[in-house]
Amino acid sequence: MNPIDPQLPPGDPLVMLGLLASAILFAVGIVGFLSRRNMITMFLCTELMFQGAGLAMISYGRQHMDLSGQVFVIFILTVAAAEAALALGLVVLLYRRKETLSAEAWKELAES
Amino acid sequence: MIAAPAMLSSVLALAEGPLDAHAAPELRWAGLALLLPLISGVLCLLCGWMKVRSKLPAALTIAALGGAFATILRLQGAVGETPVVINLFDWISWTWGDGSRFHGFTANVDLYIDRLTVFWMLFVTGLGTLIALYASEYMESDVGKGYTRFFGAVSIFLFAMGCLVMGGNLVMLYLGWEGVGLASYLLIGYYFTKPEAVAAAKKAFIVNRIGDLGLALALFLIWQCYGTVEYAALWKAIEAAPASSEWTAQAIPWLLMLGAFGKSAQLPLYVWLPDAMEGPTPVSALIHAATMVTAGVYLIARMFPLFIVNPDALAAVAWVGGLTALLAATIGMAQYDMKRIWAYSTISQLGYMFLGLGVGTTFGASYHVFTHAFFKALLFLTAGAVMHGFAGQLDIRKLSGLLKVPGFRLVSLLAVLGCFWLAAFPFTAAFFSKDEILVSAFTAKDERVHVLGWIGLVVAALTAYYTFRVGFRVFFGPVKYEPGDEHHGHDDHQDHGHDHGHAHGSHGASAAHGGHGHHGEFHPHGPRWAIRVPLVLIAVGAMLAGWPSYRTMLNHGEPNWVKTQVAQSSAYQGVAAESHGSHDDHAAAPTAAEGEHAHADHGHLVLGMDAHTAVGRLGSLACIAGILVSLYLHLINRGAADALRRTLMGSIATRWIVVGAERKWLVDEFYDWVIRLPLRLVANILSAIDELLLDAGIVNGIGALPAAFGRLFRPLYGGVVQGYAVTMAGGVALVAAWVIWIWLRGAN
Amino acid sequence: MIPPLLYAASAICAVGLFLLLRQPTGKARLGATILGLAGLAWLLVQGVQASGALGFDPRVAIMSLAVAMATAAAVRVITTTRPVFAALYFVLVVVAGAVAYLVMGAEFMAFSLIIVYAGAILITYMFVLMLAQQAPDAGGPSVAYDRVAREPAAAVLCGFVLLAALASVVGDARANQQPAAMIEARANAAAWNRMRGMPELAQERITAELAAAGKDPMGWSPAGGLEVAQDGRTAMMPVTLADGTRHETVLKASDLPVNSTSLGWELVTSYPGSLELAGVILLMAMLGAVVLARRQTDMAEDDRRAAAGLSRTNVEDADLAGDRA
Amino acid sequence: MNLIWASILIPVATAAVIAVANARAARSLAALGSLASLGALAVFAWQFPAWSTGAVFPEPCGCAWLSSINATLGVGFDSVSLLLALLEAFLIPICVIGSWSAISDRQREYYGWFMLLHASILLAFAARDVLLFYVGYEFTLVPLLFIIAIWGGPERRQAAHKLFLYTFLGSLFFLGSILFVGWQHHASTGLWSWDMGTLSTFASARLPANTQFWLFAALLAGFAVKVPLFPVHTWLPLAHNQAPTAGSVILAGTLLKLGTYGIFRLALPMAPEGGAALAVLASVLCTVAVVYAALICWVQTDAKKLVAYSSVSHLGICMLGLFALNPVGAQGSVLYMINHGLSTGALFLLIGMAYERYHVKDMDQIGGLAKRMPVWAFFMVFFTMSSIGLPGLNGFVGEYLCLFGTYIATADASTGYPGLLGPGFALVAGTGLILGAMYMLLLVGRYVFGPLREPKADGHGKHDGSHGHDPHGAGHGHDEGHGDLTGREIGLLVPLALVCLFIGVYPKPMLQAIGPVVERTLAPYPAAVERTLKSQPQAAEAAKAEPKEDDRG
Repeated sequence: MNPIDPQLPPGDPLVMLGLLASAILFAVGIVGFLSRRNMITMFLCTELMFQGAGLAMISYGRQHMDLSGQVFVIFILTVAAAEAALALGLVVLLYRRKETLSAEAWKELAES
Repeated sequence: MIAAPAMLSSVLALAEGPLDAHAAPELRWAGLALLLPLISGVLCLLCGWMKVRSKLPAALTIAALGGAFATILRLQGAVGETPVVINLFDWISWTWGDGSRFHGFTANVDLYIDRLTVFWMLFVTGLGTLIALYASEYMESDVGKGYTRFFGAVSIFLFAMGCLVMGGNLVMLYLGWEGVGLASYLLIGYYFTKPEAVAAAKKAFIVNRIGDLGLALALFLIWQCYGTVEYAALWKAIEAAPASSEWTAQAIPWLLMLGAFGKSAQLPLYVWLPDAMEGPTPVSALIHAATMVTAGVYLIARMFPLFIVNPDALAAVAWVGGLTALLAATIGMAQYDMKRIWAYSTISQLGYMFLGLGVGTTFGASYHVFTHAFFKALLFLTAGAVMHGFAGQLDIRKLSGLLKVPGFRLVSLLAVLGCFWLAAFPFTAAFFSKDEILVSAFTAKDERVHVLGWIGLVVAALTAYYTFRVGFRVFFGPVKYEPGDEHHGHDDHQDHGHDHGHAHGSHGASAAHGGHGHHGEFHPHGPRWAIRVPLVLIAVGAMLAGWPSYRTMLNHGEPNWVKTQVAQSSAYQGVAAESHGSHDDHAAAPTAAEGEHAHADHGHLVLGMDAHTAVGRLGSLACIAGILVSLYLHLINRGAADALRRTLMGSIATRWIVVGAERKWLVDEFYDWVIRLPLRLVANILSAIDELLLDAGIVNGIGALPAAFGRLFRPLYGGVVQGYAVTMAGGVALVAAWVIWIWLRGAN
Repeated sequence: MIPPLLYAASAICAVGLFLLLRQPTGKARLGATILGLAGLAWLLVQGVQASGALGFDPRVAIMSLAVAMATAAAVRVITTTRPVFAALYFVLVVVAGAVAYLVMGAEFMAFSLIIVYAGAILITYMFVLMLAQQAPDAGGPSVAYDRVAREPAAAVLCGFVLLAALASVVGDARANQQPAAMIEARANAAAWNRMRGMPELAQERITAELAAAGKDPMGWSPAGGLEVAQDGRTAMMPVTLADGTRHETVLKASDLPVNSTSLGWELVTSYPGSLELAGVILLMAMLGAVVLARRQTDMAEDDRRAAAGLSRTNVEDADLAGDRA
Repeated sequence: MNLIWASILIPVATAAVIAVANARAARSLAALGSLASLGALAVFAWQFPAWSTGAVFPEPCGCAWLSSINATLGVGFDSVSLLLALLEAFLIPICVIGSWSAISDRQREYYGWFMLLHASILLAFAARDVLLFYVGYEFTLVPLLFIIAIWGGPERRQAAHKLFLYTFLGSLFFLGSILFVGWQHHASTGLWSWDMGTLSTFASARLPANTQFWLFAALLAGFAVKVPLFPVHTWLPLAHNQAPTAGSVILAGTLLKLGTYGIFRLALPMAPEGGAALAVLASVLCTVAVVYAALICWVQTDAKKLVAYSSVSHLGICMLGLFALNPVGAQGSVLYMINHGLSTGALFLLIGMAYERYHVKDMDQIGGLAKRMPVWAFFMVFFTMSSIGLPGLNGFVGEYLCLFGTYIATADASTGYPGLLGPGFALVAGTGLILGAMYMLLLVGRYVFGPLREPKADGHGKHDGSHGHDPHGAGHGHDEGHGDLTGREIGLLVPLALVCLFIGVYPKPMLQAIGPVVERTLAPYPAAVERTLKSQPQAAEAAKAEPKEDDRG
């Protein structure tokens, strides 16, 4: 089914852009998480991904004219806040242990 | 619901077997000959358990063996011309299918009593009793230690020998065969802390096992050909279909032969017997000279109907016997250890017996077994008495003039008598039995074996020489002796000398004690009655062993008693027809056969004489020649022997004779290099293959595959959190892409 | 929207991002940026095209700008080597995101986003940055270990395979688009339903109407029930007047509650449990943060050094122990 | 039926009680439980009515277990499985009581696991439902894993891992095969059935020869690991060597028999065509195993490892007898299973007893123990003789019937059972007798006889770090450790010796009990073997035309 079928009712370009933006933000967040070493930056990247998710929620909410999407953004904000509190607490803890924010300082999970 | 009780009751029901109607009632008690040694064995075990510290085990054993002898004596009177089978209880037997021929296997604990059986058991139990009596004194230093073990093993031996000889089927024979092997193992290894003894025991058992395998395969073959392994049925089956040309039937005698050669120490399996002298001397006398080693002869005699149809096999038996006799005699000439010399002479004499079997005279072979049992036991026991008295000294260079040593006069006298028998001095028992064998060799139908007669004569001369080499050196000449390194027989004797580095038979080291250095302190003690009585009785037995021949000689025409015994058994089945018939035409009528004796020898002239006359004269000549040479070299001019040895050693051309004979023609070493070492090498290689290739390589390798596969991805898990994140995100991405792809494909 | 083209655009974006992640300088950097932006633009154009909408809509332009800004800022978040800058760029992402929310009619969430994220969360980040980077150039210069991106290729590959996959769904949004009327009807029905639950929201309208009709504008009470008209655009709300008579007020779409009101109602009526849970999560997070922080203070200096793999500093202790022994 | 379940469930209940009981009482409880289990089974055996008919008693019930596929809890014995189960029940009290002094560590767990092991082995022998059999067969691994991994020697972890993974892999083949047969049965008749008899009848009659070939191959592959046959035996020496004494005893005694029993009970009846087609290949493996393992034994210096390899060699003979496909060989084979369990189990027990005293198994360091422990030496020689097949002891009957069966398994049909092996196989396997004597006497000659060699540092020093020997035990080891066997130990060995002697002297009841079952199992074989012979015309012709050369030998 070709989505650009003229027979179809026209879609909302805002929704399209919002979804694209959400995908891009999520992808960039992942890339950042994977490629940065600074633990704080890494957590910022997770926040980026949260942003992407939130945008997707809003977009779909708009597409379906449903408020649940926005409600979920509220929850996302909640979780993000909780995460930030805990994660940053951990970061501080880890930083105090090794005097560095580099995630690569922690390799205890490695075999041998 | 009551099946199990029924089963159990059948276990306990050792019912008396059904007897043939005409059999004498005494035969019912034949089982006692087996049972009594078994009981004494069990009682000895109990003595061991109770830690009995007296001569009780010896008493029990002697009583039991005496009882067995008495039983056999009664049987001797009762047994008729037809064999009797007595079923003691069922052992291995069941059928399948319709239970017809070839649809069942029966090997019960049966006794097969015919005259051959009784004849054999007679000297086995008789000598067993006497030797047990002898051992009760000989082993007295071990009372409380190995004494019960010794007599327990002797009892087991007698039991097993009984099974071997009296068993009614080949599996029973096999039971006895292995049982005597076990007893032999236990008794050779009696001084179990001595490595040589343990090694010798092991060697004996393993070499015997090679023969046993032959016997086992022969057993299978016999069943495959005739559908039974029970003697009675087997003879009938053979009679029904005598000479099958199937390879299976032809192979039977060859496999049986292998078994016989193992047990009776013939080429190529004789190597265990000399080493077996590590055991206590009574054991050497009983098992390794008089009885067990003749089991091979018994086997072939018993199975003669299977041999008679195969001239090649018989010729092989004859040749192996002849060559063994020659080889062992040459080795015996060059040894210095008295027991070892007697061991080689045993091998040599056994060779004679097989020669006899091979040329078809089961009677001659059996007769020689009979005579040999006595004189060889006598020789061993006197050797043992000497050893007992001289602290384990057996080196003939270190003993001299024992006839004049007080306490040893009787022993020495008997030993010298024994030497005369062994040398087959004219008109001794051995002379007659050997004569019988050699005549048959010269007159055999199969001309290939005639040359063995000449070899036999040569061996006779050699035998006379080495026998009197011992006799003259040890018992005659000036009194001179040095004790062995074993405090054997002393009251303060502590520990059997196993803590000394070497055996009582090892001579070189004992020289260190220095000639007469010990003389002052060492007093050889003579044997007491328990040794003397059996010696005398055995000597009498040895003399009486010739009695049948004297009677035959005196009243010409009277059948030889031994021949009567042998003739009325399977050993003579077919002999008359096949063999040239120098002795009988018909097994059942030896009387008539004896009368035709002279006619039968026509056409078999040796040096222009009638075979009997020729062999008699030549044999006497050989014997006397050997004795004379020995007399010169070992009594009159003892230095000459050493000089001769030096001369021979001096020349490259003759050096090998001395070295070869002294080092037993390197047969042990040959086996070691050709069989044992390669096998050991292969075993080590296989062990390495098993541990390295199969286990560590293939099995662990396959086991390591999952780990290796995992290790491929190991870089992703360097412990850094992003490493894990990459996999996670990549996985999510791939799954998402895949789902989307499916969806798109479905959508378009 | 044709997937191959979409994927091509994603790939161009990916290449651009990859190049940027390698921290280029000068022209290379410019080129990479242009490449990335071009890819992004193509992607967005395809998105707009895919919607099938015709004509110019200023909202689309604003949205596009916001998206472009968010994307660019996000890229800067992950490419800058200075964490403080990253945090600031993230604020920009949040602001751009809020713009997008606004355009899409989620006003309440747009402002909450700015307040919560830019105002609270990001400030926490800044605090932590301050705490953690005690070096003289704290927050400012890039740190050595993070100057070069790690495994950019793998990261970009993962990220953009995911992007391509997610972007494919965008096309699905159009394909699954229900007729606008139907959506509207359903949305209206939901809105009227909410209205039914909180008739006070119609108070203004009813008061105005009663006042216009010359009745006591305050003396009414809801009579229960709300009759939605056939087309769903209007509804009739019955009220009982003070005198007991019944009055029927016709409500129009413009009388429906605004976004924040509706959202609040929805949250409380449809997701009360989740709301409670969210509260618990926040509480737990707070407790957790406290515990994490406390544990640190409990540790003695030497323990911490030991935990960090450093040697013990307190040599006197050892000496004392030796004396005692 | 109730007695069967009683004998299986008593150990389970005992394990449960042990789990909550006082640690000191564990060993007594275990002994009681195992004796009670033996008692229940003995009463059942006493009342067993099918000793001479070869039938299964009681008729397996249809009590549902997994009702959707009609798997049942059917248990029942025929005389073969009953004999094996009796062997198991007989050995377990010996193992348990034999562990009293050896295990002082984590006793509750140890005896609990042992009881579970016992129950699962009994279940496997009793099961008439293949899935139930699988459960019992497979569950044995769990207790054994713990027994070896916790109370074993220094390399116990590796040994336990290898044992578990290896045999587990093998049983996957077995599981796959029985599931296949069950599924075929369902596909063909529309009914689910997992009854051994039903499936055997179905598979042997209805599956095509080609399918049977692969079925037999898969079953053989599965059971061969457990037996173990030649190339897949390497887990055994390690497991035996590292296992605690009682673990070795039960491993050699009955666990390995599960493999041979599986072939006898499932593989042979289910796929006669396959059995006939694969008999020669399997026999070649057996024959290789006999010689190969025997030679390896000969160069071992570790007493326990030597006996472990001897198991491989002995079971080669045992399987060879089975693949002779005639009643003689199969009789011998079943008898051999029992005999091997008795004599090898006893040897492991004896080696364990010496090990408890010296903590050394290496014959380079220790030897001549007869001087210190004459009673021990007596039993050692006794069981060695039993192991090398001395007539009059148990080993002989089984071993010789196996070889005999192999020997007469020629194309010649005069026995009613044409076979595919023949004298050649018997000859090669027969060298196992010689080699067997060589290595067993090596063991006796060095370990029991010869000059006394004791490790210098007793107990304490040579303690090789294995668990299960308590520090206190090592303490009094000096006084008591080098003494001869205690009354308890003698009490364990005497029943074993008596049974060995009884079987050797009077095997008739056992032969008569095994016979009908064997005939029943082998009933389809003469025809199948004939077909196989015909399908190999050159071999058949060669066998007939040139009887002098047995080419398949």
